[in-house]
This record gives sequence, structure tokens and C-alpha cells, in this order.
Amino acid sequence: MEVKQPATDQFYQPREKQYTYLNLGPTHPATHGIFQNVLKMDGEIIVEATPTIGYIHRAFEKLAERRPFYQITPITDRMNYCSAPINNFGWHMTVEKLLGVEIPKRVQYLRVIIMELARITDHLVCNAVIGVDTGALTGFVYMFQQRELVYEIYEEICGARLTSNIGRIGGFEREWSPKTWEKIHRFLKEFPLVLKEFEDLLNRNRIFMDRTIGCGGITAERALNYSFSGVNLRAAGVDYDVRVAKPYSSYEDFEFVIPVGKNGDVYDRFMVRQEEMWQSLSIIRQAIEKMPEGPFHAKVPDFYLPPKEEVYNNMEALIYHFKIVMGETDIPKGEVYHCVEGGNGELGFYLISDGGRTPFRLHMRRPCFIYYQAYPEMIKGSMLSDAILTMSSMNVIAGELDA
Amino acid sequence: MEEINPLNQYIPIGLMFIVAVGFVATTMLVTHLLGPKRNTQIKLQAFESGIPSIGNARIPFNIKYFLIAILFVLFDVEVIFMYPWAVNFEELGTTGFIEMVLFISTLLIGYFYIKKKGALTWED
Amino acid sequence: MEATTASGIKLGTKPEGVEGPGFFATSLEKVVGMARKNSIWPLPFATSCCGIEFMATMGAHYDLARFGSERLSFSPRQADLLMVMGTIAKKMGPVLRQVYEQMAEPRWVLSVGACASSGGIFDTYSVLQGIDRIIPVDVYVPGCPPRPEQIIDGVMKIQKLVETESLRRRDSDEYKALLNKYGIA
Amino acid sequence: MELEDQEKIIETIQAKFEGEILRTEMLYDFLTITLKQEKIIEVITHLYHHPDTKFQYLTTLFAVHYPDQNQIGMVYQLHNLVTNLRIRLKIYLPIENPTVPTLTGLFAAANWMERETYDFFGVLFEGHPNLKRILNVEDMIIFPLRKEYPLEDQVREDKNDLMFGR
Repeated sequence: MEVKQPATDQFYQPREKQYTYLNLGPTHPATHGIFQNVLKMDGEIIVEATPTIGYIHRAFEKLAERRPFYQITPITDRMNYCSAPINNFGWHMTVEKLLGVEIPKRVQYLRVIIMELARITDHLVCNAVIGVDTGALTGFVYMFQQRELVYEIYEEICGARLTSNIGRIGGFEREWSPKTWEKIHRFLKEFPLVLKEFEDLLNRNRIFMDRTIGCGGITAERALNYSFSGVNLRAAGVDYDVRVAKPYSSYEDFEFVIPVGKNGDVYDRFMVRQEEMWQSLSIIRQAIEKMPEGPFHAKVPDFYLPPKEEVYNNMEALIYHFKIVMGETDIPKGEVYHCVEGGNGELGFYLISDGGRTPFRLHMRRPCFIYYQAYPEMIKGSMLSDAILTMSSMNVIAGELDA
Repeated sequence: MEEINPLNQYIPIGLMFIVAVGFVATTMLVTHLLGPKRNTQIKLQAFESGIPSIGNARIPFNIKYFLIAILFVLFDVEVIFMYPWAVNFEELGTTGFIEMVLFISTLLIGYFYIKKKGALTWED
Repeated sequence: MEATTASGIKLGTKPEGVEGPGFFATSLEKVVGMARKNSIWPLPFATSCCGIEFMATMGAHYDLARFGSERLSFSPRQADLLMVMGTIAKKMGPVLRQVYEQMAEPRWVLSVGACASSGGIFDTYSVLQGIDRIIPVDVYVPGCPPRPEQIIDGVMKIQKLVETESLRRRDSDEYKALLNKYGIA
Repeated sequence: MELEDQEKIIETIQAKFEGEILRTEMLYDFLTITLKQEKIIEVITHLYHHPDTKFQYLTTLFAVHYPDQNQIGMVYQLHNLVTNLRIRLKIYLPIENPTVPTLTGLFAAANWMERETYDFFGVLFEGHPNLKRILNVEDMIIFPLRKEYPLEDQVREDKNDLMFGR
């Protein structure tokens, strides 16, 4: 006996599923940067995301082919502008490796201090922004105040706050003033208290943990396949850190622990960054204790402006001064790759020089550009607010993303 | 002591109402008159972070959003009835208390019905 | 020159503002200008390094909120001041233009940093050499990135503009000519 | 990177791909192997799976334009995180039709790296899921990082000789 369908059935034809398309676009306050995602959403759940980047592509690699070597430093610190000194020193070390210059111990220790300070400011902004995205706005204001202290330290050394252009190829422009050391000690005294307070605010906070645990996770295999590096890879469980894998600037003299997460979600990234800030503080203290005496600059006359009195009464210094200012210093032929542990991961500089005054080709391995590819896969099936949280926890800096 | 018109206890309420409506009206009027207007075609389009919007917004969405909204309105109105009761709690005495318990329990039955039907489940 | 009426009575010099908009204690324009000056809602169009410097300006140390622009509006609907901070690539041009066009009148534009004002150190094929190629700009702030004090100085210059602007400037034909020059409706 | 590591790597490649290696040299602590153009992807997959080498981390992938030999060089840098060994594979493509098979099958990271290389140099990657420009404006016709294209923005008219007093 065939069951007669109720009359209304012919009105209800099963229609194919319709999705809303949301534009998490370039001028969105939550993206903390300039990248665009067209999110195909089913209600609140994200079905698919198609990213578009390149909104502040400034052609760093083409620009670097036109500038003499020490003029490329101002470009590099506009790449990851949250931790600019790390990029500068990464670039200086690449050129020093090409020249085969031996850097005095004191310069290496000074560089370690600045790089760890920059790493703290980078992680500090990222963790504060994770706090903002989960609703804890006050954390951001207090943590950003600490960043001002580090800005003042940069100002004492190189005069600029954010895009620091710090140091020279071979060392530093001048010896650090006592005021700098005073400010560093003041930062070392004040920052741990604020960091402890920020940690107590969020670490075991019920709401924060429910929001961040299990959100935007990635497994270690997928992370390695996407060539993750830095905090996002360590949060996924792989303990790869360039400072330990390929120690540069005498990092092997310091003991520090590499924090490693378990399941690579936002909470693990937050905790890895918190722990790394404590480790950086201890590295700075060790560097200050074991600070060796010595020159603040290596013997690289054709990259270091000779002091004024020498320029006036000795011909050679005058020639060096003239060649540096006019940008006529040539670099020997060579092809070198040097990588540094930046705020977001392995920041590499691949320099090919054909003996001229400007590099023949400079490729910058930008960690943000490489690991942001995994973003659509990480947010598939999660809610929109989790997608924004994942993006800010990955600490994608637009300047480094589209160099 | 002449007779106090019972109505004039409403004067303060009336005044407050006039001030509220007046404030809203004047600001709307003044901004409308003073502010320069330039209604262009682009200004009327939807703003989607600077990119021309894709897809249309009028598509059927999941029923759970609508259910949650209606249930909220329902229980919110219930709370409104509790305010006057809560204010003069002693005068109403036990009879008032029993009436309110009855009122709340009828709505509680409705709440359990909803719980059973699963209207409040969010992750499907 | 003394004005004399028909019957030869000399009129004294008129006090400032007795005719036209100034008849009352002050002109309506001044009151509206002062009100607008201290309640500017900026739209922080922050793209790169200048955006981080803007975060420092909004922070507690250099606090832009002292000048009345505490509330940032990220949608152009309620924004008065478009603060363009950072490099604007050619791919970003149409986005910036649409955001500017969707802002309600009266609107002002503050171009913060060398990249926004003139392309800065990035004279490359992919960077828009200055946003005044696509939208009219009121105040330029030099610097790469400008110090927070410079950004606040730029905002104060915008406040001076806002205060002294006449109510009918947005309908005047030289303003319309300026917009037509940019092809803005 | 001691000698016997290098030998081991070169042998694993020689064993399977006889005449592929053109040149191997140590450039500043980095073993660089220049290969013929055809079998680059097979060599990388072989190094990925072979138990002695197991290079399972793609550090970077990019191109270099050599205008004099009018070739485009492709550089692949691989890294074995366990034994902390790094190698660099280089191939040279003719500039007329620089095509190379895609690496996205093996490394998901290669997706955007290849799109960026296509965007800058015009290297065509066969089998790439969605080979489009990634950093530049979609309707850009030239490949900007080639040496013959100027760096400056051509629309700009105020940076002419008059401004530099020439």
C-alpha cells in the first residue's frame, strides 16, 4: 500500500545549501593588519576561507638590488616592525658572514641583549592582542606601557623608537651610554612585575582557557609540512629554535630553555610566548653579568665611519669616509644564507653578490608569509570569533607578510 | 488645605518624558539642519571592509538563532512582572508570594518543555 | 570712514559681528566649530609601521584621548577624520578610495608618515606614491614613522581646521571643484 | 657539516639519479648541489623519503634571474630537523619558457612560495593548484623582479632629471 505523500510536499523541494559570504577585509579592526579573507560561512561556522594578501607589497627584494649594503638595513627593519632590531642584526650578520669578518665578543653580547629585548616586545604585543581578542582589554594598555620603556632603550642606542636601524655591519656606531644601562636595569626591574600581573590575569582564567584551548590548532606533521617555524611550530610540539639549532652571535654561551607546547592551539602559543619572555629576561641578565670588555666594533674600516679627528688628518680614513658616504664600497663575490630566530620564526637572508656595490639578489625568507598559508586549514569548521583569535595568535605582521 | 488633584503626581513623569523626547528631537533636528549632506550612490552601498560585497545577505539562516531570540523575549517579560512584586514584597504577604510561585512554576514547566525539545542546544 | 545717515548723523564704527552671523554673543559657526573640534572620531586606516606608532599614540603615555578622540570608529559611517597611516600599495588604492567616499561629510584626511604622504622610501612599482593622488588630504605629518608627538601635532592642526571651518564650506563650489578634480561624486 | 655527511648525501642522489648532478660545492657552510632541470622533483622526493637523508622540511624556494646567461635559476633549500643538516639544490631554466613541475604535492608550504616566484619571475609551475599572482595586482602584465624592468614607479613625474639638477 503506497503511502500518499501529504499535499504540502511538492512545495518543499530540498534546496541546495546556501552560504553567506563574509568579507574579513583589509580594513577590518580585528585583523590587526592588512590581509583579506573571504569567508564562506554556514551560520556562524566557517566552511571555507580564501585569503588574499599583498595589500602593502613594497617590493623589498627589488628595492634591495638598488641600495648599497648598509643602506638595506632601513628596509629590513620595516619588515617585522614589532621586533625591528632582530631583522637588522640578521642582515648585518649575513653581510659579515659574506665578508668573513670576526666579530668581537662584546659586540655579540650587546647584540644578544638587544635581540632579546626585541623578542620580548614582539611577544608582548602579540599576547596583549590575544587578550584584546578574548575581551581582556586592560592587559593591552599595561603591557604596551612596558613597550615604551624598551622604545626608550632603543632611542638611547640608535635614536629611533620603532624602525630602529640599529648597529652597523661589524658592530655598533658608538659605545652604549651609561643612561642606556640604567634604563635596561630599570626595565629588568619593572617588567617582571607587570608580566607576572598579566600572567595572573589570563593564565588560569576560566573564560580565557575555554576560549583558547582547542581553538585554531594544528598538528606537528601539518605544521612541518607547512614549514612552520618559531613559536607556532614550538606550540605544535616541535622544539626547533634557530638559536639552538644553528647558534649565532654566541648564543651557545647562555643557558635557556625552549618552551614547547602540545597541541598547537591558541592557548599553547600564548603560553609558549609567555615562557619565552621569561627566558629572554634571564638571557639578558646572563648577558649583562658575563659582558666581556673589548671594542664595540670589528675592524671593518670600509663599513664603519672613522672618527672625525682621524678623517681630518689621515688620508686613508678620509678615503674610507668618502667611499662609505657615497656608497662605493664593493663587496666580494659570494652566495650566502644566514638565518636568525626572529619574533615569528626562522628569518633568513639569502644574499648573492656579484662583486658590485649593491647585492645581485637578496631573498628574504619571511616566516609570516610561509606559515600564513595554513590559516584557511586552521579555521575550517570553527566559529568566526575563533578565526579572529587564531589570526592574532599567529602574530602575522603585514610588513613581513608581503615584503 | 485644598484638594490635591490626584493626577498631578504624574507631572514629574510627564516632564521627564518631555525632556527625553525633546532632547532626541532637538539633536536630530540640529544635526539634520547644520550638517552638510552629500548622498552619493557609493555612500549608500554596503561597507564590507572596503571590498565590493560578495553574495547577498538575504538567505535563510539557521532556526536556532530565531528560537533563542524569542525565548529570551518570553522570559524577559516574565522578569518584568516580578519587579513590582519584588518592590512591595512585605505588603503582599504570603498570598502574593503563593501567587508569584504559581506564576513562576507555570513558566518553569514551559522551560523544561523547551529543554526537552532541545531548542537551546547550540552545537548541532 | 564715518558713515553718515541722510540727516547727517555720524554713525560710530560697528562692533565686530553686529551684522551677519555675529549678532549674538558669538557666531553659530564658532560654537559648532568648537564642539566638532573636541569630539573628532578618527578612523585609524593603519597599514604598517605607522600603525604601531599610532598604537603608542593611543597608549597611556602619549594618550590621544586628551584631544577628545578617544573613540575610534572603524567603519566610515561614523568617522570624521580619516587617519591614513602606513604604506598604501596600488592594490590598496581602491579600498582607501571607497572608505573615503563612504565617510559622511564633513570629513577630514590626515596623512601620517612619509609613505602615506609621498610613497616615502618605497619608490617602487607597487606603492602608490602619496595618497593625495586619489583622495584630497588636509594635513600631512612627516616622519618614518613620525613620533607620537608629531602625530598629535597633526591631529591638533586638524582641530584648528575643524574649528575655523565655515558651515557652508562643504557646499561651496571651490570644494566641489576640488572633489571633481579627484573624480569623487 | 662534516665530509662524510656530504658524501652520504651525494651518494644517495648518485645512486638513483646517475648523471643528474652537474656540480657540488661548499658555499659558506652550505652544501650546494647544481642539478639538471628535468628531474628536480624526483630528486627532492627521493631525498624526502630516503632513510639516510630524510630532508622533510622545505626552508625556502625562490628564483634568481641571470640576464647575461639569460637563464632563471631556481633554488630549493631543504633541512633535516633531526640531524640538523641543510642542503641547497639549484637548477637553471631557459628564460624563454621557464617551466618546472610543482612541489605542492610533497610540501604544502611550496604553494605560496611558488605563487610568489611566478608573480616575480614568471616561472610556470605545472600542476600548481591555483597559480595566480599573490603579492602584486592581478592585472599586472610584467614580471617585476626580472632585471630588465625598472624599480621606480613609472607614473611618477617629479623625480626627473630636473629635480636632480641633471
